[in-house]
Amino acid sequence: MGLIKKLPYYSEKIPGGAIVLTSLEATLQFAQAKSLWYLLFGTACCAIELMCTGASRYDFDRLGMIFRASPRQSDLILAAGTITKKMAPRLRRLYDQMAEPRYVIAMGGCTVKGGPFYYDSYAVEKGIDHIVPVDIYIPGCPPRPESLMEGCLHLSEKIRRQKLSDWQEK
Amino acid sequence: MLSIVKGIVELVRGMTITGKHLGKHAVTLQYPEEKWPMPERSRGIVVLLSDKETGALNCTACMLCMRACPTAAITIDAPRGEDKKRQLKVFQLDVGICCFCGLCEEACNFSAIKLATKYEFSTENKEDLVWDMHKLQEVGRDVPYEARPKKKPAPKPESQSQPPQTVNPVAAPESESSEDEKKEGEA
Amino acid sequence: MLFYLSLAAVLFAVGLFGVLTRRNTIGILMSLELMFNAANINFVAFNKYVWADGLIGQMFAVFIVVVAAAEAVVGLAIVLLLYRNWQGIDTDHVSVMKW
Amino acid sequence: MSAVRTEEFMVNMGPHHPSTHGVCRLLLTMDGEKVIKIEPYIGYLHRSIEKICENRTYHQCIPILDRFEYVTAMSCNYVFSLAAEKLAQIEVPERAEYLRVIMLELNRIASHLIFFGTTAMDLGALTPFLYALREREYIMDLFEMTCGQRLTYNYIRIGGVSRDIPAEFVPKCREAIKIIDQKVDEYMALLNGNPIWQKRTIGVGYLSPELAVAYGVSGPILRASGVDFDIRRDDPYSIYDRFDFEIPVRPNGDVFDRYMLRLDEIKQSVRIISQALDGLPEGEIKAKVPLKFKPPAGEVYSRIENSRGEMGVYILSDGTEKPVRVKTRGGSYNHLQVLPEFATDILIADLVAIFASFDIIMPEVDR
Amino acid sequence: MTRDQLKDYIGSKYASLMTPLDTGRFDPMFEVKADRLFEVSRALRDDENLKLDFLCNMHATDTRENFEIVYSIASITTKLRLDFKIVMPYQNAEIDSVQEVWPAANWYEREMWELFGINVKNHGNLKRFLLPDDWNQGHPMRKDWDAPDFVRMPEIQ
Amino acid sequence: MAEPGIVFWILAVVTVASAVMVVTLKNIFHCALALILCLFSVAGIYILLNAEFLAAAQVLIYVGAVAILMIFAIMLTSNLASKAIRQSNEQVMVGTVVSVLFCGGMLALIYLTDKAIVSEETGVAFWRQVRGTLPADNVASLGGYLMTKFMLPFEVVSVLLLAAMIGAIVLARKEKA
Amino acid sequence: MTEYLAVLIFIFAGIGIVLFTFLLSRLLRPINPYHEKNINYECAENPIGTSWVKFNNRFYIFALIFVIFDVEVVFLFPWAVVFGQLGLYALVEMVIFIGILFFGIFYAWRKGALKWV
Amino acid sequence: MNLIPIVAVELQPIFAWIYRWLEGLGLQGTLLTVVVYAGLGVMVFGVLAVLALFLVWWERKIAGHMQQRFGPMRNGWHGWYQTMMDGLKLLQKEDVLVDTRDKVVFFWAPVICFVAAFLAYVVMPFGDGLIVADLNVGILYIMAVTTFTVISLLMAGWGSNNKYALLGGMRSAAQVVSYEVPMVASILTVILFTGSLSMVDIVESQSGLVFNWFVFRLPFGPVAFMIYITAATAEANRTPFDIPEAEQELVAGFNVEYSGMKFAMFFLAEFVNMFTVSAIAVTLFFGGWQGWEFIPSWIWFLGKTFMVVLLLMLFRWTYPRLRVDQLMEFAWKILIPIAFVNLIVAGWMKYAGWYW
Ligand code: SF4
Ligand code: SF4
Ligand code: SF4
Repeated sequence: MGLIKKLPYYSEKIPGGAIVLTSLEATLQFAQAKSLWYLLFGTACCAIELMCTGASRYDFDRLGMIFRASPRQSDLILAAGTITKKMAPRLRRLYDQMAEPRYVIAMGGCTVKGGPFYYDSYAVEKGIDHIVPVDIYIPGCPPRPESLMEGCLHLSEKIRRQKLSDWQEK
Repeated sequence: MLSIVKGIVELVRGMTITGKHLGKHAVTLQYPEEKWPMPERSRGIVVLLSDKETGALNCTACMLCMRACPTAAITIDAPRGEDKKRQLKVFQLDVGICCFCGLCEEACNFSAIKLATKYEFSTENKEDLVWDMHKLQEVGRDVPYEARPKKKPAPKPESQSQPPQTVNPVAAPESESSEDEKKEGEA
Repeated sequence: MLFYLSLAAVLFAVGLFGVLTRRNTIGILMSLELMFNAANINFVAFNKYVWADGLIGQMFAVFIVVVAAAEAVVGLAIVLLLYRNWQGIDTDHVSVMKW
Repeated sequence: MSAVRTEEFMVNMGPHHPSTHGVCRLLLTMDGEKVIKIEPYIGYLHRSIEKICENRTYHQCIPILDRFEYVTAMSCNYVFSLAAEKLAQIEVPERAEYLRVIMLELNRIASHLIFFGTTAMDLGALTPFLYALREREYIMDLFEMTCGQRLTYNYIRIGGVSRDIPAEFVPKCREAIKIIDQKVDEYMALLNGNPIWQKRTIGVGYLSPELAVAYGVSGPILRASGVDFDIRRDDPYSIYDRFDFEIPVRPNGDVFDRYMLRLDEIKQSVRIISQALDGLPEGEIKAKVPLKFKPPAGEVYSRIENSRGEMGVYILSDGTEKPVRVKTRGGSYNHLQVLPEFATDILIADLVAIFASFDIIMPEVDR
Repeated sequence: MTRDQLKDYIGSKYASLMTPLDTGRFDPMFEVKADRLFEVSRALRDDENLKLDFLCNMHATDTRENFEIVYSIASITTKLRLDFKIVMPYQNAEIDSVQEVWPAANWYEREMWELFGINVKNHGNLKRFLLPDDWNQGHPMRKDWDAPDFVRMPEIQ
Repeated sequence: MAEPGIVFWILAVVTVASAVMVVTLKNIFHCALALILCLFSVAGIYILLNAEFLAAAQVLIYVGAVAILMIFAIMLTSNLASKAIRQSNEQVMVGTVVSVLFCGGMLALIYLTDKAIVSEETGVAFWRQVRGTLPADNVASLGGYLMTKFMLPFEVVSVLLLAAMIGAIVLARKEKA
Repeated sequence: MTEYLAVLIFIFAGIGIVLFTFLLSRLLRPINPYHEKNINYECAENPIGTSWVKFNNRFYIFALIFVIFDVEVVFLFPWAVVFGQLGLYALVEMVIFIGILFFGIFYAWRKGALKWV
Repeated sequence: MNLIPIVAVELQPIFAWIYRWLEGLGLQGTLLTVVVYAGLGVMVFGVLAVLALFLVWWERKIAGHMQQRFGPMRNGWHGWYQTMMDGLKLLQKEDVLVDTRDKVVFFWAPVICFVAAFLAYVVMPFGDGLIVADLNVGILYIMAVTTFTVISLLMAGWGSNNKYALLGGMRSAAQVVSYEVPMVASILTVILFTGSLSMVDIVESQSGLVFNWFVFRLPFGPVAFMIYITAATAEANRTPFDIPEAEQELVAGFNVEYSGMKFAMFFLAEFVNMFTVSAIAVTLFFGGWQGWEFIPSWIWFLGKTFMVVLLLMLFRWTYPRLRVDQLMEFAWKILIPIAFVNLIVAGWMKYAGWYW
């Protein structure tokens, strides 16, 4: 029953518990950081770059990232592409349906702030942070595959930095 | 029967093609350690260029880039000082809106704004993607650039429909010293 | 031996209960399978404990399995037929099968 | 067994589904494995590009329209520039025309490569997808070298192109098209003879020419149904009439033909490019177009042959800096419309194959 | 047929139905009365010399005074192309559906209905499809449309 | 004869419990799963009775084939999801009585026979005398039987199966509509 | 018989191991169910109706034939094992056996039962 | 009862020692057997887990290199602990339980799936004497227990109450009903020549040189092998027969609703199954653990098996996926007739003595 939530509490009671806790924390987060399976969620132009990143020249698999089609098995939404107001509830739904711990990378201007469609557009959601909590923002329109990979590595680092309680609460 | 054999032959042929690739070397470059060379025209992030010697911004607050920008990502606030010259106060670029089209670079007559070949700028906060002048300057510090040639491509002269402007670019390369900026206080 | 026979008896009774009470034709078929199995247990048990000289009992059991499978095939084909005619496979639809 | 009609159930395919290439939603009514009704729902990528363009100057429209059909953003650039040039009657320099043709055809190849990859992937073969993208990178390199972006080029401008090609472009381009030409043969060897591939594609998803024309289906899909129509030849634009190339036409109108036709087109594009590279003249790359471009009042509909069929732009100008109305037309819009016609007891796997063979790309539909 | 010939041909044959306009910049452009739309469409498609069987594009425009609905049609066999437009008042705009002539018109008309609020008679499937399902802010492509969260591009002086 | 070991008891309990589940559960899909479990444990019982081949055949045929077929058939049943569906008919009482009586009768019969029919020579029940020994290789000797003694039934089985198959096809075939 | 004990023990061991990993993961994982999360995944849309419908199973007839063939296959095993000792006699017998059943499959073929409808 | 022979020659001393130690603890009889088997079970699980992790990694590497990329690179040398990280991550993923699921079925499906895959290893001859229990119905036993896999997939499809999952489960059942028959028929050709169903006997009857392997020794051995490998690909749900989880059609097929450890179990079982079918192929056709003496037998076994696995991977990454009806028709109209004709021909050859 979510023993891990109480771990910090217990670890204080046992001598050396803190060390065990930190190393456990480190291991678990290391695993999380190194194995990010992303949800195939490309809506627009950025999705093509996402595809390119998965392709031979850049090769996402190198980072241990493979795509899963089902949100239940993925750890990360790579929101690649414009999120319109019509799509926003679906993005939220997908995010909701993911198993925790889960992360979101906003790839490209559209997901950061609406991108080129910020002004004058009646249909584009101006930033997906209104819909889902975003961990990493990657600027670009579309971001180069390298930027995307850099963003993913950034996320890895962020995961490794966080405390147990962070992702337990998320 | 023949078709089965043929089918098997074809299947094997397909497999040899993929199998052959097993032996080939990967075309992948391993990103964080190795990087693909970026063509120098590559449009990465937008930066503000500063003078190589003095370190001051080349920008003269002429607002051409702001006007050219299709997404209104650039915000410039340059109130005229008491001497009628524009003083660049705020130069803000919203990277989250910018579409990296390069129009601002083309519009700028002073080699002050450029799309540099940099791309690694992921952040954890959305606010970090609104870059102010200093950040833009910082990022653009080491970006190599050529000052605009004296003779510019065709569309420029019309740009502000103001004759003096054609003169300005000539002045631009010389605007090395920071005070020279004042010269460009037009429009 | 007695235990095996008793088990078979109980199994058979359960199957019988199922056959009598199930409304769904598939349920009836499943119960039938239970009864077949009970019979099989008997055969095999007798084979081991009474007439171990050879495998006649097991042979019978094998044939029973086969017959049961054939029965299931035909039975389920009938189920399909029933379904097609009544759009449902409950015995309620099949008044002729009521007694 | 077909007499057994069981309960129909509705399945959402999309908006988040690996094979709807983005965000199309198909509401399928299914009976067991069979699809008996298809209802496309679109709009998940409706970004109001047309509205945005109404508030931009002509020059600013181009980067926005890049996003209209990002797989062939060059075509978007071009079709808009073409319309604007027609409006203002601008003569485009020779060299610019050649560069445009080169870029358009390169982009067509890139787009067809994506088609090839995604189709193969949708039918279950994963490796061809990566091969196709690998070859596409050569083209991306060329584009990036020329205009600085990999996907949203903003290269073809009103009156010409934005920059001249760098010196190393021509040899690299020759090399790239040579590689691609060879690789296309390899793709064909990999898939064409494969009995599984043939089973999955031949005879699947027949689209009759009458239906195709009635629904405004255009481009490769139309030609795969045996209708010999290509805007490059039949309503010539740019300088396509100077090149010697064939328009592949295939009679069967099934998935296999649509797939083969595109591979054939890659080969033709390679031909066009190499001719264009040979004939590339020196000279200006851009006509004189003022930054405050104000075309005279009027309206124009320009159309070009894109890799997904007819791409058109309609501009209504009232003589000011900004267009009154920009209406874009993409081939996929019509192709998706014709999809429900296929719901004649096909299997879901066939639906995926048909959808893939249409090469529908959602921004073109939703805009 | 060249463009000029086409213009003349239509000018002579369908003079009563279609009036040539000179705003068209490239291909011939005509104006059609709204109530004759169906007739014209059918005639253009069935005319032996024209065979305009391919609807390239169709859309509405809001010119602030009235709606203009432009049909861009082409022919596969004769390779001709022409546009015609219908001008109609802003209020209660309504047109006939041309689906019977060009089935492709279906979605174009739906889109027109959705984004401009132009009613299409005999359409049969006027359902929302581009905008969110719960959209209730009117017809966004109209020029005077506005909404609380609609951010206009800042005008630069 | 040794008392049946713990394994027997495990299997017996599982068998009976799952059998009861087969006939009582509301959700017919669960019934099918229970049937699978039941048949599987019956296979275990076969193994205890030295019928390895039969056990394997049981699993192969019942679990691998018949059960799948049953599940397919279940998919045709209506309203599986609703819990309220009555899966048994009005004869529950009758059925219970009949089967309890039957069960009791059978058990009584078994134990009475065990007590009553005692062989003269050994003084134990008739069926407590094991005649002969089971052949070591189960499969081979079954094969031997099949090919020799049971040749006719064997071939007849093929005809039976053919008949079943053709019957099934005829029944399930597409109607001339 | 003791070898078969291994099977039983493996069953329990297998179940035990799986349950153990489940337990382990239960200790380590966050638990935070809420309504939206527990809606069926259907491409990010609300699922329309349940999926427990009358499912038109076109595999049905294949399954019917398969049962028959499975039974046949079961007979083939003992045959194959003793074949070495029995020789031609067994072969002929089996050819007849298979032949009779193949008649069935050809019947099915002819009747179009092997065609997907 | 003697448990010692069940362990490998190389490892015998260790096992003997453990055995004695257990005896020293006062265990004996059935209890001892139980403890030993349970220990073996855990050991096999360990081996399988390692194998599966390795196979996943290997598949990713093979796929990568086939596509001119690298595959996992950043966790250890060529990403060797990548899959461990994946496993560890799956361990801490939340277990999403759909509201409308069928609780019991949903829970047990992954368990059964894994156990079914696991059970096959009771009779898997990893090496000379390296077998848990040499059952006399060996190969038939494997056939029998692996049918539970399909039951579990059906359960998963049903239990999720998801249309994609249901379709996936149905498809997997359909696949099994079609491919089990040719598979068994091709196995029978081997049985004809061994006269025994026991795995050890099968391996031992192929002792000697390479040409004693059944794939060469059998008349039409390659045909039998081809039929087997086709059917086995289908049984292991791999492309071109991966329709139960066809990504582009059914999103993720039967496991679309599964997350965390439950999904991991399916994943593990999939790879274990792949290994199983390859190992059976090796046992039946490639002489199992037979090989030159100076290399330990289990290395032979693993090496050969990995070669077959490689073949399966090549299939997977090269071929498109068959459509479900084509898959069935292929099985019934091509594979089954060929398989049976092959069987009869093999019988004839065996009778006529046309083999060595
Ligand atoms: S950020 Fe740019 S490239 Fe990415 S989806 Fe938005 S418009 Fe397209
Ligand atoms: S156009 Fe150049 S000089 Fe003018 S404001 Fe922009 S950056 Fe500064
Ligand atoms: S690159 Fe384009 S969008 Fe970005 S600031 Fe410059 S003009 Fe604006």
